Amino acid sequence: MSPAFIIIAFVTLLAAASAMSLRNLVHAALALTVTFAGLAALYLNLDAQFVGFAQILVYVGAVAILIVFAILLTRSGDTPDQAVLAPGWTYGIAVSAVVFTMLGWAVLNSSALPKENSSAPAATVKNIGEALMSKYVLPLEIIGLLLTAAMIGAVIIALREPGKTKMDDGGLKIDKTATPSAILNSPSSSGGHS
Amino acid sequence: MIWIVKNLCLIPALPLFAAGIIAVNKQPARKLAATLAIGSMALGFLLSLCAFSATLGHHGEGAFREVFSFPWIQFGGQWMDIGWVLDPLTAIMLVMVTFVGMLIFIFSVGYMVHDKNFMRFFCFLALFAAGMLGVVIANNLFLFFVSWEIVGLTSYLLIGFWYHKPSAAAAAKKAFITTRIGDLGLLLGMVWLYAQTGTLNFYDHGKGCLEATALSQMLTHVTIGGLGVSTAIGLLIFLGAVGKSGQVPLHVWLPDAMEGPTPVSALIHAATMVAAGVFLVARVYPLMAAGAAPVEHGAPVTTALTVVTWIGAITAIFAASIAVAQNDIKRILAYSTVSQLGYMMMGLGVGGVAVGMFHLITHAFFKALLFLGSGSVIHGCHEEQDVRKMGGLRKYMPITFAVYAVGMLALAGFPLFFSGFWSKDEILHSAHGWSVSHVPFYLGCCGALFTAFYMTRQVALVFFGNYRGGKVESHHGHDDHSHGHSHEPHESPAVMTVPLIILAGFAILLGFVGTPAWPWFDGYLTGEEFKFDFSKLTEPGTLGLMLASAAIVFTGLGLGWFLYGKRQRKTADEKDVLEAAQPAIFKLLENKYYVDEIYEATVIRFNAFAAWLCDFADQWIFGGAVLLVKYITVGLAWLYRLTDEYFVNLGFDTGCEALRQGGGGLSKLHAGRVQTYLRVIGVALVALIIFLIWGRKA
Amino acid sequence: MSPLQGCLLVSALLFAIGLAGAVTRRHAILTLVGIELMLNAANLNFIAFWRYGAHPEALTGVMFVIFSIAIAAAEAAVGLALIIAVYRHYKTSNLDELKELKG
Amino acid sequence: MSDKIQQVFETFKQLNLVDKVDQLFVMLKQLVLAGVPEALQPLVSALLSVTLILAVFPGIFAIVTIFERKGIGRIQNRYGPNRVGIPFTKIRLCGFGQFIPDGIKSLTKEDIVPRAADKVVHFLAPVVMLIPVLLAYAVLPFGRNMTVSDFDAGLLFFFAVGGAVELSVFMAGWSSHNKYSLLGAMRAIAQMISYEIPLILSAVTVVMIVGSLKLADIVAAQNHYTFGIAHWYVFTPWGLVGFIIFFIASLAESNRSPFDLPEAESEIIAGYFTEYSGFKFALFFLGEYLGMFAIIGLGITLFLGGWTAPVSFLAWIPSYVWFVAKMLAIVFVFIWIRATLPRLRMDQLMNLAWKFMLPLALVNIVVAGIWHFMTVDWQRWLVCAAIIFGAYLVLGRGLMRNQKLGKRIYRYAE
Repeated sequence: MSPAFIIIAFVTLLAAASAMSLRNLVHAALALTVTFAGLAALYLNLDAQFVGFAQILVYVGAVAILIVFAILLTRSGDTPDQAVLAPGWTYGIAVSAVVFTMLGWAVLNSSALPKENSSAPAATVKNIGEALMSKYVLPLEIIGLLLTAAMIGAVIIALREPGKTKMDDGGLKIDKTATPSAILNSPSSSGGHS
Repeated sequence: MIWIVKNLCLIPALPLFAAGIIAVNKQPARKLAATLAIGSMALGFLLSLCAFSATLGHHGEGAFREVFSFPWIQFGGQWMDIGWVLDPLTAIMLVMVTFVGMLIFIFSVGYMVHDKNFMRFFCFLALFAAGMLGVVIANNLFLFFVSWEIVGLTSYLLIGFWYHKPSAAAAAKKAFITTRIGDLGLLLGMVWLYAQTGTLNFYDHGKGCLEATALSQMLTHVTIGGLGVSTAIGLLIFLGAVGKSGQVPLHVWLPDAMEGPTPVSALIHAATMVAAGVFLVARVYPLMAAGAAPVEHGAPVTTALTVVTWIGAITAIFAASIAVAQNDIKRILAYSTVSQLGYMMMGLGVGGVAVGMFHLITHAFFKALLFLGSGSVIHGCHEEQDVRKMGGLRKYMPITFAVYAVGMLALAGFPLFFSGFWSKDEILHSAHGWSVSHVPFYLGCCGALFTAFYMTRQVALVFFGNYRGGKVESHHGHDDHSHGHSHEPHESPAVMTVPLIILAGFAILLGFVGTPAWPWFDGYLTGEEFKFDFSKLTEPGTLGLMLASAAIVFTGLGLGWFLYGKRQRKTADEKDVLEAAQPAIFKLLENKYYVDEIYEATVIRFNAFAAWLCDFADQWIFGGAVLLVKYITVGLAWLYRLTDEYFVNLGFDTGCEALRQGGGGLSKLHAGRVQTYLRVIGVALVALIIFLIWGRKA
Repeated sequence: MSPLQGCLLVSALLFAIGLAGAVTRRHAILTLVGIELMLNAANLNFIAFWRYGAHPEALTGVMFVIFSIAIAAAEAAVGLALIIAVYRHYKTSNLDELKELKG
Repeated sequence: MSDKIQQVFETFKQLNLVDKVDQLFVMLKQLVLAGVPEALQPLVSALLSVTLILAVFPGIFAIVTIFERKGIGRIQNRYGPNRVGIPFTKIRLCGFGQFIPDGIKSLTKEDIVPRAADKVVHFLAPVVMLIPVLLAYAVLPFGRNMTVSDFDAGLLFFFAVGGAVELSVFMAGWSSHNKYSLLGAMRAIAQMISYEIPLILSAVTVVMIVGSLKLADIVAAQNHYTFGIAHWYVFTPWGLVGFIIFFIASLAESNRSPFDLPEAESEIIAGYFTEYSGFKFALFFLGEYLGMFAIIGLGITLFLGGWTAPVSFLAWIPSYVWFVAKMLAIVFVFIWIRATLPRLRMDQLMNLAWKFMLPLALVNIVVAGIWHFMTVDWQRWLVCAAIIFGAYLVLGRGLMRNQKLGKRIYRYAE
């Protein structure tokens, strides 16, 4: 229980709590980013360098960005006026509290925890790479396939629904029907007299 | 075999195709419909002339007869043949039907020009022509019957052509049902005949049912009441003829059939269809005459022919007397037709085929002429049919008057120059020589008197005196602009008058082919040698009869002229002369001897009673049985249901209900809220942790 | 309290926070975020057990977390794409308004 | 303690002259560290390194801004800044003192925060921008033995912290509550994510060949010579292609022309930092340039041999000089490109990244594998060059196809 661990853990948990309780979704997402970064720091603290960097690369660099994009695309960026908590949230809090109590009690009282090994294990990139390429090559391939499938799936799901207007390439609208006079005479452009 | 025999079926097939094409065409193709119908009839007429010419020139060597048959349908192990025959009887009928039919078709174009169902009319007419020609050419009772029924169907359709008129619809129904009674006899006869001889072919090179082998076989059998089988079959078939030809007692439909358009009346109910009954008797004449004792002079005498004679004679006088008291121009003609058909039957019975058929042919022409003439009159008088409201039409419609007078004189049997005289005279001559009884002869003479009388009455009322339909003229101003013509009677257009003139010509000329001096017709039909012998005309018996007949006719004409021509009635409502003299008799005649009422009181009431009886039986006896069965079944079903519900299903239902409620409860958990699910998972996690810890400690 | 227990407690708390957020917030994205947090808590457990466990040279925990991160990335991508698609269709991303799948 | 200092001096004395110059800074740091207690050594070491980086690279940034302005001016046939010299003298230094008043001006200007802005995020954005950029310098080998913290997974660390820049861009763009800011941020993030993939994939080839993510190892692998010419990876087919991809992607990553859509003045004012002024603006400016330097440094390390000399006879020049020289050379190319090429359109930008560079980078990885496993030198040259050239032709043809080159019809502003 080094002081660094305590500080990092505290920051991480605080950020997580803010991420779950802030009203503004963007703030929540940013707090979530801090949580991810804190977790990465915890991994580093636990001598898992590669995992820590991977955590930052994936979560901070990609998932957080995805989340803020999703927030903006669902127009949820502004602080909502109505309730942010779902109906029945008290039950949720209670369930969470019970879960934490049980887990904490189990952690503190369990006799099944392994004997602690205080020396830092060697988890160099080379070791990890060799393990990935030998023992874990099949899972690696499967994960690769899964990621490809997820990417295609996400693209297809988030595609514009068929029948809606498609953007022309690059915002350059080629409008063949609109002549200058037609636009000048259109009702939307004749609002100048007001 | 001559080609025309093989292709004889073309004659009915042509109008049949015409009818089909008209039927599938779009409605307003009037010109096409008329052209097709008339064209098919014209072609049929030409073919008929070919057929006719083929049958000529065989005098002295027996009647010409060629048949063409082919197997059509298999009954068990036997093939039913159908086919056609070409003999003088067929040929003369073909010529008559196609020619008269063609003229009437042409007339119809003018008569029906304002009708919006023009197409339908010609379709039916063509179909009728096909059926009628089928009847004529049939060499097979089966084909004959099919065509016969087509004819009956079209008759029904055409009588009810103006089906929006209730009277027309009722008349159509009446005609159909009444002829059905006769057709039932025909059908029975047919079946019996088939059972007896195993064939329905009339002539089949010695194997047909009208040929010696079959006839002699039939003669050996005797049925109920000592009747010969051939006689019984002949009478049954004759029943069909009675129905179709309007003989007593099945004559009631024919006057009512005048509700149809006048060309229909002319074609179907005067010239051709009603003659089909006569033709049937003529066709099966060998059957009727089978087993007759050979006589050296005159026609053979059998039970069947005796019945035919009596029925014919009674019908002749009966209908003629009714005609005296009728006021509807077409009804008078209708009763006249019935009466003349009776003459034909009588002629067949007493004089053989040639006598009856001669009158049939001549009658066809002059009665068609009269009907068409009456149609022209009706058309000219704006659909007025009551003779009392006519009068003086001679001035308005000279052509119609001329041809009508010809027809009337022919019908009345004006001596020497008109066909009716010769044909009727031959019938009376034969009746006079009939060996069984002289009553038919006297009845015939009486009928002739009546005929001359009522025809004179009709012509006098229609064409002489002043026009009495004056009431309509007060509305003159109203309808003048809406109608193209005024309300005065007017002459019909050429398309109507030209057929009339042609028919009138034939009504005069046709008589000379069958005079006693030159009995060409007789020879033609029988194939016997004959020669022109003017002296026959002056033979005492013949001459005497002719003189007597002429005297009767003149008496009738004079009486008619005296009663109606000289002293014209002034108004339409005035009482008839006869009515004024003998109201009771007149009323009896006017009401057609109350035959319809008698039928109403007896047959129809009996029928209604039978129907009620059947209904009663159906409702209470059979229905009661069914109800009983039903209640037994329902009771059993109740029992089953109770067992099922309270013993078998109770546990199952309870289980189902519990399951359903459980499902309902579970579906509340499945509220579609992800977070609820997550909460449940959280609780489950807690449970899992507790279980793991507890399990480890245990 | 040993370091392992500390890690596990932090992980448990993180898990509880994630669960609470996922269960209580209305917005679908935040529910997804809560799930991500729970996943991260599990990852932390793996790392902690690997670090203090008996056979660190086997690298099991590290490997598990690496794969878990990859799967979490895929899950986030698909999940967010779903949320965007749902938003396009229903014009809302509040979970209590999305009850079409109700039983 | 003094014996430790003594030991350092002893080590230094044993080096030859070239190495003495080369290792001067390393030895100085060890000297200082020898003088502090054991417990404080990591902290002091870090502080020293950070201080050096914070001193050197912003200085280079200052000089480069002047270079850029004058260079572009030169290319555009004008003077550029040429007035500011040493105050109170007539010495003008060709205007190279311009950065001092610019800096003073930036730091003293009024800090304006829009009323609608999300104040906290608005404030944090430039900080979040700068921190990962500076963190990235931790793993760059500036010279022989001159790496602040030579992680085992150094390359991964570099890319990981690089990803955080996007977050800061988002924060800046979103918190400003300005549509141009948000548009700029979105453009920047889309562009950065798109180009990060070819960037990393092109770096993967080097990792494959070297077998290590440690940047010092990568430089060491390039630090030998044949016929006096260094074995830089840019001199191999896959390395050349990798370097070009990396170069283009780094242009895009640092939002430099022709990929400067996120801050396209003519379209969206200044992009995500439109609403920034004063010190925060300066921080963004600084962060951008430092990020550029960092990524150039990485490119040098991966493909251009890092701090090694291109030819063996120039190896006497100190390693850090080589590093800075190479960096400045590439910065010059950046400036040159900025002054020369027009801006891309958004779709062209995306097409280039996804349809051309990404497949080419993937092909390049295969080619690197082939290079690794083929032993005969001329054969692998031939095969690799052929594959890459074929892929280039096919992909280039594909990129040119489907272009709707029609007459432009402008929509009127509504």
